[in-house]
Amino acid sequence: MSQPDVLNQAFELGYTYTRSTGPVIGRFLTELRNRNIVGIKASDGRVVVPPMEYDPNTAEELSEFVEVGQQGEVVSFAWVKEPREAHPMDVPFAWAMIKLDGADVPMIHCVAAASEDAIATGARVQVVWADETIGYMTDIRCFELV
Amino acid sequence: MSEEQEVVTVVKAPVYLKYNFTAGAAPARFLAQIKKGVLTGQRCPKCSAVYVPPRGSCGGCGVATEEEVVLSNKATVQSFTIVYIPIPNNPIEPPYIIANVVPDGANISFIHLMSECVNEDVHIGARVEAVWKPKEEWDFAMDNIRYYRPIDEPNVPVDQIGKLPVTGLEG
Amino acid sequence: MANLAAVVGIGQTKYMTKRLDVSIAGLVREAAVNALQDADLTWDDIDAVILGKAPDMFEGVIMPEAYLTDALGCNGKPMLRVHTAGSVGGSTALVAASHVQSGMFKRVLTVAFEKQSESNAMWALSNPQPFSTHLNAGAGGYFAPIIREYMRRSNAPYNVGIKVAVKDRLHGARNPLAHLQKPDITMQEVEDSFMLWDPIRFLEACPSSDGACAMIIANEELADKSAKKPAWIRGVAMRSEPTMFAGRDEVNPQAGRDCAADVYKQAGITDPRKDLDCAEVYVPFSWYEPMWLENLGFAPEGEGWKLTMEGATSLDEGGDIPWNCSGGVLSSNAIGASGMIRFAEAARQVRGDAGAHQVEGAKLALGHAYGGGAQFFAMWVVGSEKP
Amino acid sequence: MKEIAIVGFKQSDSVSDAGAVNEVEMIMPVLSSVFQQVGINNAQDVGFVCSGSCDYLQGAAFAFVAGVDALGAVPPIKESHVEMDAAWALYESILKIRMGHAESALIYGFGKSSPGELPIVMSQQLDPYYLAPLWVDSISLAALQARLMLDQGLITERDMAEVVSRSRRNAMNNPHAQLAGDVAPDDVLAEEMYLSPLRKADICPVSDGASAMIIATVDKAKEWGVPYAIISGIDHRIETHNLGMRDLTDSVSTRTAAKRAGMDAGKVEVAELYAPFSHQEIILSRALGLGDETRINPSGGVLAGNLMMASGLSRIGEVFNRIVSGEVQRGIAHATSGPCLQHNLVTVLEKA
Repeated sequence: MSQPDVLNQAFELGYTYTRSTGPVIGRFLTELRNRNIVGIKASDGRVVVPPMEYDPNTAEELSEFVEVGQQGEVVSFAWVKEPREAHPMDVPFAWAMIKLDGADVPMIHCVAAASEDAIATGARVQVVWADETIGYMTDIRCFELV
Repeated sequence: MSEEQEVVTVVKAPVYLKYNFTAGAAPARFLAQIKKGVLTGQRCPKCSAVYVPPRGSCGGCGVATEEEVVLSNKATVQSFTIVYIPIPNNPIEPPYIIANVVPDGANISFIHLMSECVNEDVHIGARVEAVWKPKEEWDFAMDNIRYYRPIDEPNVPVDQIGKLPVTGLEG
Repeated sequence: MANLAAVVGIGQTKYMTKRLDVSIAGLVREAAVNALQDADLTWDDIDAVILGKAPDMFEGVIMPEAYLTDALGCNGKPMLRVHTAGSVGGSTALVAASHVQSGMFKRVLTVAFEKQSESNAMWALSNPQPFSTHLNAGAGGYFAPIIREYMRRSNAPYNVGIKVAVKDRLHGARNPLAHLQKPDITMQEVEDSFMLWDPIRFLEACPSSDGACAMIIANEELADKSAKKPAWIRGVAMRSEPTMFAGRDEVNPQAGRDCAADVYKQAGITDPRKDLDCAEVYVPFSWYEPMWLENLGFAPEGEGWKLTMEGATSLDEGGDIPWNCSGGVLSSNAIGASGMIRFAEAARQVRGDAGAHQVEGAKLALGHAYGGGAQFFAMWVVGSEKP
Repeated sequence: MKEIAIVGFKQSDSVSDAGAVNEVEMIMPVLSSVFQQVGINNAQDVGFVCSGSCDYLQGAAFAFVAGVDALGAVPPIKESHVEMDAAWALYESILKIRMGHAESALIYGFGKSSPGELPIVMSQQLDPYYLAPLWVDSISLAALQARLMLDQGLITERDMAEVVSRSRRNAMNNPHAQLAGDVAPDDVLAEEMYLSPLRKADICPVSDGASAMIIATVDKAKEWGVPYAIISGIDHRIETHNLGMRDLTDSVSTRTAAKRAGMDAGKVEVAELYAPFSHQEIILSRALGLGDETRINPSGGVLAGNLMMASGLSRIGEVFNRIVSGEVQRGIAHATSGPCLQHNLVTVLEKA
């Protein structure tokens, strides 16, 4: 028997972590489960979605929640023509920075679109909810073009 | 909140990543031998110590171990523990013994299972031998050696553990 | 010659099995805020943050300093992430100290944490890889044979480990932050507890905890003006040796002996038992107290267990060299934080701020951490007075 | 403060798959060549050792422990590790020397990224509640950043292609490069989009390899009698983890770090920038205010090969090489960590 040059084997490093959320993330995820989206007011007054626990500029704890819209505007996007297995969509889609109505800071999520030509910076998008919402980031299945 | 529901405090976050793991050149040479039913060590070119299983270098000298050395099936118990809890993903039933065994011809111990023994009789310096799986089950795996079992040979004095030649006590 | 540096603030969380009320950031933040309050400082007073934790797989967040930037008020500041296995909490404190001792920083925050409830530390450590040539039976499976060899060499009676297990839990009962609260624990209870990895019984092993520990380290000028009494850093040392090499003494590793000799020399210690007032030493399995008593030079080789049995290391028995007055790792083990807790508890003692587990008049204390296969060591000596 | 010099630097070839070798086997040849360069035997001959690595690259906890097996650490040594690029291990080593606890240090970084799906692995560095669950890969995030720049008219696709072209051509003189060749900007622009607005050429390759450096006090460097370059400044800064709160078209932390490191005190003849994506090189060179007098990434940069956890150290090593060869008198090196240039380190190097 000859020795293989390279001895390799596929393996999966995996675990389902149990993450406690604390009050801020917990509130956001609770609202998601109820198909609402809330942001939080940063110390400079900007509304941040999803809500940050601590202000990036002052390091203060944040606590003033603000309900924001379920539609928004694409600030930037990246077109994924070959989705990876781990990606949330298995057909070509866009990752986008989306500024929701009532928010000042864009969030990152995926956008369903027929083709790259269909999406553009400045496009209006709205939330598509998962069939069942459980209080997790993937309750927002994706955004779709309005 | 729009509905009377419990607030989310805990979420389940699955993190699963796929890798194509490579054994390493020195371990691969070792595993190729053990697939053939041969336990080998690798000798440090600097300090002459024989490592098993080889990991790629002599940790003491920081140099690669190239020369392969065939080791004995016989070994000495350097220390051990009786384990009363199961090993994750391992079917073996507790209590069982895991021992640090040094094969004759090697200068370092590795951890392996012991069986065919009275747990209470196992001791430091005891002589043992490898019990292999049936040939048809051999793979690129350390557990081709199913376990070690005691043999009727005199104890090895503590200061000699890890220093026996491949010929064993008589050597 | 290193610049003088001192601990001017200490913050910890309560240690417990699961901190379900906070996020990872919330946990880390809590210790940091407590340290700022202790030092009467604000985020603006911090020049850099040095973060430590054990493998990222415990929480499944890769290089989490990136995500923790905002929780630690670090936006726009330097952030460094240390990882040296179980010794990481100690190593992180040393790296933080070096920021000040080098003269490059005036005042830094250091935090170490583990939120073990997010996963299961056993899982992350025993994750089976293809071609693994080593049977993995957990940390106990690795350390139990080494303990057995210590017992053989020293002829120590079987109940030394039991005595340590009781002593550290009684210490822990004095410390409201300790995870295990067992004020009524007895030798019999420990002896009757389930054998895990012979000779390690359940109550002779550390628990698994969530928790974080933080310290603020400042230069001489700022420490002189600190809100509370500072703990002056009198010596710092780290040593590493490989996990396996032919002839390695796993019971009494040379890296530990060398590290201790180095830190004692800096602190002017010639007889650690006499010169130090107390020590916080990383003892995750009870038998490691007698082993480290020897490794750290508190007792001649083979005689560490005698100190334990005489009560020399017990606060309750009025011992001359109390070890782990906080309850130690046997009472709280948030892995990545455990080393820093040792360092911080040593500092609390010399600040005279250790509450019910204070050693009366402690002036000089040792903080110790080890990791890997007892191959990575980090130590410091802190004192109530400037060197 | 003590002046600190770089006295040695070696890097392995940057390869797409290091094949059979494990971490220790990957590190040992690099270490032995850097020891040889300085004329020492092993890690016993330096006062401190610090490494940088990341467990998740190959999917095993305590990757760095294997590194210790490459050092010859018997008797025991003073040693530490950062779960970061080894440029930060250099930073820790400088602190150690400045505080007087070592006169010299060995720094090494290593990464075997080929076993995993690196862009997906790195998605788990993001916010564990909001972004990691979406598995947003590192290339997609960079693509969002590039689009912001294109949309705002800060760059054109041709600007990006020119960065790639220069990298490929410069890399022809770099024996360790993974990607090199006489590639014109038009050749790049002719490529189809991969993850729009990025083409494959805009993205650094996935690489395996290691690099190692030895630093020392100037006194020690003189004692060793080897050519050296002075580290005249080093600083690093991190930014908020919320990508939406950052101006992704700029790198504030790089600018701050450069200022603190004293970059402006002299002419910058060469700059090695850790830009894993073509547009990021432009962000960085603008943030640093680099002009025509500065040669950027003469090694080809990381577009020519990206040794995760070692590339930042290698940038510093590349500038060192050019100073000791007499090619330049002064230069800067940059290292980065985190998504979209979140954390940045700048080192200023000068001829002795």
